[in-house]
Amino acid sequence: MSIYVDASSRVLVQGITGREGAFHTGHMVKSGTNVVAGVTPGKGGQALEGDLAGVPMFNTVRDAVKATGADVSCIFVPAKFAADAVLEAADAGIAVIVTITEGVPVHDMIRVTNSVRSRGITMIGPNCPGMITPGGAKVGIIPANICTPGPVGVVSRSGTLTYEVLHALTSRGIGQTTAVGIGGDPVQGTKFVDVLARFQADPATELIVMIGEIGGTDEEAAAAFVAANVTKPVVGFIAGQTAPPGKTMGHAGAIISGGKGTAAEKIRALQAAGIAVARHPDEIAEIVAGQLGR
Amino acid sequence: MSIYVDASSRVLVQGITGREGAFHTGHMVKSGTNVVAGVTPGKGGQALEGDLAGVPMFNTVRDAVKATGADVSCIFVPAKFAADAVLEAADAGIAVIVTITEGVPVHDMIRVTNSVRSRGITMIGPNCPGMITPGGAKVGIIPANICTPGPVGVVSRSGTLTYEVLHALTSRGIGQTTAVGIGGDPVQGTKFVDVLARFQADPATELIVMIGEIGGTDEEAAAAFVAANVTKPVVGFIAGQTAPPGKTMGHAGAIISGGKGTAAEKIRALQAAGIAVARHPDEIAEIVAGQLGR
Amino acid sequence: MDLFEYQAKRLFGAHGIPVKLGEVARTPDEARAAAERIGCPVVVKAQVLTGGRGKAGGVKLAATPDDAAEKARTILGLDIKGHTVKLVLVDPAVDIATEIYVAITLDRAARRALIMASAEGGMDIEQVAVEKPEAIVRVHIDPAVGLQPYQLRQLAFGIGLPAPHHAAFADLVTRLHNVFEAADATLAEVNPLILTTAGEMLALDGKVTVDASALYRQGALAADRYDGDLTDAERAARDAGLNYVDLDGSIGCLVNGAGLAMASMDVIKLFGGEPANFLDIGGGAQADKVEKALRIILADARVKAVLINIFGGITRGDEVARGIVAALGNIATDVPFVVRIVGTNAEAAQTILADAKLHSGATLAEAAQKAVQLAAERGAA
Amino acid sequence: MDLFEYQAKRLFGAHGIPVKLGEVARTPDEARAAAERIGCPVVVKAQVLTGGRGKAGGVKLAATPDDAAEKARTILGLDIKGHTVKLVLVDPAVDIATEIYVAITLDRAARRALIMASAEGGMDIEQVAVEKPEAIVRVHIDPAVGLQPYQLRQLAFGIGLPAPHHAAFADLVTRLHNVFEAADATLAEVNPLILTTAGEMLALDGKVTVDASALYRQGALAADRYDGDLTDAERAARDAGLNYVDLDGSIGCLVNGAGLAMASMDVIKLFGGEPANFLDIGGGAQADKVEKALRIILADARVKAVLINIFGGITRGDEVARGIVAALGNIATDVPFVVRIVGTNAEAAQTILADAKLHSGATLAEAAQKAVQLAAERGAA
Repeated sequence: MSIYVDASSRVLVQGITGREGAFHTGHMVKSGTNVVAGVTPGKGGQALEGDLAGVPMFNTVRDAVKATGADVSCIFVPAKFAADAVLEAADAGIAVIVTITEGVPVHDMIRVTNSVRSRGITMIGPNCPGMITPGGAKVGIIPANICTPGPVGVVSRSGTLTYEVLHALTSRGIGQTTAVGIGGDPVQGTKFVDVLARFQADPATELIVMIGEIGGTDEEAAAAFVAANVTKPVVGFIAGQTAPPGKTMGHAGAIISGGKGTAAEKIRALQAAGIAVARHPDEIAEIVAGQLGR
Repeated sequence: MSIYVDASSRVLVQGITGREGAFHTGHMVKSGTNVVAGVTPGKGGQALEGDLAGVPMFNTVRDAVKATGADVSCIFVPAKFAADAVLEAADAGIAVIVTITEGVPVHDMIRVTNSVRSRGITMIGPNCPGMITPGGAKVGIIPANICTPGPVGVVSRSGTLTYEVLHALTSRGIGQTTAVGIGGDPVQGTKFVDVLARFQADPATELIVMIGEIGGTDEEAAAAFVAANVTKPVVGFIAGQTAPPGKTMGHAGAIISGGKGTAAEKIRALQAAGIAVARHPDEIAEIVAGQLGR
Repeated sequence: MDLFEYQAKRLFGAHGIPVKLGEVARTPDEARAAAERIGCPVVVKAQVLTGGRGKAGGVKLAATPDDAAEKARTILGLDIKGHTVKLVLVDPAVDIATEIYVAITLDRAARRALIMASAEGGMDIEQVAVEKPEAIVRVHIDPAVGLQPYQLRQLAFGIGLPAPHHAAFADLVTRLHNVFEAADATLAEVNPLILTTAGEMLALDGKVTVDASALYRQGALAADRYDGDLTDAERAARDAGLNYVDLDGSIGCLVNGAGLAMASMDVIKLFGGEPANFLDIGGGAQADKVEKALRIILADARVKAVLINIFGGITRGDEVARGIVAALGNIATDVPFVVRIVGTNAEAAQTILADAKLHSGATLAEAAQKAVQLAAERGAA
Repeated sequence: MDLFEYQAKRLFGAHGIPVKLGEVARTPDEARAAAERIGCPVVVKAQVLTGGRGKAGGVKLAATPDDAAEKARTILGLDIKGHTVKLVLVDPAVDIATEIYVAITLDRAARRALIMASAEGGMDIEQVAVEKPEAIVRVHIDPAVGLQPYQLRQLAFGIGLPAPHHAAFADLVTRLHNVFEAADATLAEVNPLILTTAGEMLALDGKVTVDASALYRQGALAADRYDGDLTDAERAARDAGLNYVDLDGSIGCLVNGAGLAMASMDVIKLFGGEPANFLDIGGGAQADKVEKALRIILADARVKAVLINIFGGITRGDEVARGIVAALGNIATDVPFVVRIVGTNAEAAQTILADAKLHSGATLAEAAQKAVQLAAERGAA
């Protein structure tokens, strides 16, 4: 089952003619996602080739939505244009906006996330791998071949670490309802709590895997949310137990500053909320299998 | 009955020590309104006198709300401080903000009304007489002695014209649930449709009087709303049938520009929606009496 | 507050919008001198705060400085929709290839600024809106985030602007929005926005309306305020702090509150009379203000009767009554007054007015009917 | 990107925040000359991108130019929490009456800028937050409307600032917010903000962190970027476009993706090893980038084993394998490699690596355990 997108989602890609945009949109199409339109200003009406052949091109999202009824957008535009792209999608009536772009200025995202959230729009990212509902739709860059439909919901701040976990789950025959990468930036459109609420409400999701990392307090907020609102089992993992303070660990948001945001306090918070915390990634799938009785 | 405030409302006054603020707050207190706090920066802790004796003073709305649980604010500050005052009230958790101040720049109100409305806060005004729930609470400057409790809801863009109508209703023994002056500026926190929806939902309101004037298209929007959503009888009046185009008629929002906003088209729209339109103010109470079978 | 074309274009220029602004002339000689300095051909344009000046003969091309003087002579003094031309703008003539319309206006219903653009520039946009609504592209500006690049693309692609002009157009609209914000405008219009035959983008004509409530923070614009179109009565009323609009009828009105003042005019009309003015004395007026208001009303020789309609709230009936008594004592007039005062201190007002020779009415309708009747008796049309 | 105090205060000054900025000195002689120009007494302050310099002896008062040189001599070269002092700031000394704390920071959880102020200036604010949380006044800035006057009043009244200083404080905080916005800052702190005995308000010390993602639009600040605290390896990694952080352990790590890289370090630690670095090669790295990364890792003499953990997605296993083969061919090393490549083109990678002398692991845990064991065999602590 799906929490944000499914086989009926009509997906639009902003920045479809860029290197990353074209490559990953091709994979989205190949995995069966209903990609209905591409937007690149100045390239409206042009024909695309290869895997993207037949996807109509538009100059603006407004035009694309009008012509195709797109309701989900996947954004691959360069960082300096990302804020504008999200606002364009929101203004055109897109309900779910997934921003893959990394390196977007934080001040842009303060403005943008507050604006789109106040309008009830779902924004995932930026700097995220997007999401996949195995057998339904893939919006972003999570490899479809490591996923399979099943009962586990996965939410994560990381990319490849998530793939590792998805791969391990799938290898054990444990499928996923949806996997969502919320991104590693300090200001995100969607946080753990938002996705946890969706998984809790989703009848198909039996168990939730939550992969956090150092920096910020979102894992602590998630733990409090789980304690208060989530009745399904949750398995957690926190990356960055060995990270030194004051250094940005690849993700702009992954930094321990002023002694805050350490893995140790996050793990304590998760455990206090009754969440089983894996010691290393391989252990996640083991714990899940145990909890699901497989 | 009440649609925004009632006897349990805890009213705060911003600008309580100004000439207008002090005068009208005195009348609010005398009419039985529960005035719990006053705010004037720099005068926190000072004692007020006369009718206002015993009303505690604060430097900030945040302090006042914390100390008194105020949930309604009435704003009398000068025009250049009005936007700030509304945002301060909204930020402090006030649920209903009534702005009496006139002459507030339109650009300020574009920012402010969008902000407070997006947060689900009710803002009435600016440039309005406020509201009164006879026997409950008076927030603003509508004279309490011309009102009496009863079944008619009144909503108006005007001040004294409304008093005229309230007086005529009360003289005939027809009371009011609530009377709301939404104000005569081009950009208002609350429009006719908002108040009409409240009156429609209010079981105590049996009939609605709506007093419009030239300028803008809010009366047309109200007519469409009535046709679609209001099952209670509505009696209307539009002031400014003799107003020349291009001239501001006292209220900043009362102007016919580019041939738009005339009384004639508003009256047509109201009548097309099945609203009985009075030819002059005295006739409003006559029609109401007839419709209520008195 | 409306700005003249030359003021609007000066403001545009100050915000980096491309304009070719010539000189303002008050006389044919000034126009000739301006044309000499600018270089001919020039366009001589009436500066009036109303539309339709082209059709009224208020815009003319001049080939030489003498021709410019001659054209200025025919334009100065023209009456355009009730506005007398006292100024002309002498602008350098340009070769127009394309005319575009672009304006930022306040959308009251949406509580937002609205940008409208159309490839049908030069035309009356309201006519375009009726005849060819799809030719107008609209974008609203969300105050929480401001004007965004994608909106500029929506406009440029929407009006079918060729790609090479997109950057210049985006820059111009961004600056027009800066004008809109900085000047507290409720309208900032460029019509036409042109492309010259050389491919240059220019704001050829401009219209700006500034929010009167924001003049306190618009120093330069407020200082430049033009009130030459006000009547003497309107000017006197403004100085006295009264909301007053001159009309053509015979019944003077004095009312507290704008809505009630409009309604009072309407009732006069309903009973066959014609209001001579709109006059709102505001809330809490004192006696001297009431007297000033009556002086302004009585200075109009067409006034055959006066209707005073006061619903006391903040305004106290006794203060109004005192103002009436003072006016009657200080102004020699035989114009009849119909006075209706209800609400706060209405009884005290009756006492004060007991000895004055006044007419009255219990309701607004009754009072208005009486005023109409009195005016008719005194020969009102 | 953190700014030095002198850079932060220069930025403050450019935005109209009152500062008394002296001169930067690299040597005792420069400090003496600076003190002569500024006039004594002066304060000599270590310029390091870390806190706690006062306790570490990095801030000293000097009565004469010679004294300033002497104090600079003791401060330059100090090691403060791993940062070597290479610069001092020579500031005019001021008489402090009151110390206030004010900062604007990014509140990630609220997705908003947060202003914090406290009358407990000069202290470590995190300590105040723990010991006396009610002494910190907080206001969030709603990006839809920006900083509002009422928020400045909340701060001023909240910290009990005497009324005569409210205007100066409001002005300063407004300008600090301008700095925060204009510089794409995630932190703009004044601590202490002081009132001098003469009643003047001054930003005595400043700390600014600029969002690294926004450097493309922060021309001047980006150009001034200080990287003297980077290790050679970190600098080389940055030039190669790699996310790299130097650590103290013995096991070099090469991973694709930041989360997986952190997790790989954690697993090493879990099995008793110590990672020598964090290294994320990013998405879609080609062979040459992988080779560069291995060069950086192997240049560290402490490295006793290398763990390569690749989950192919965008990154192709065969490209990584080619990079490994190239590195092994071009760099003389006997450090053992444990290679785990899964996902996209993992089979092709196995083929390419078939002849190389490498260790492997099916799972991350297995691979990490192997690396720890190999490092231990080679004498890792």
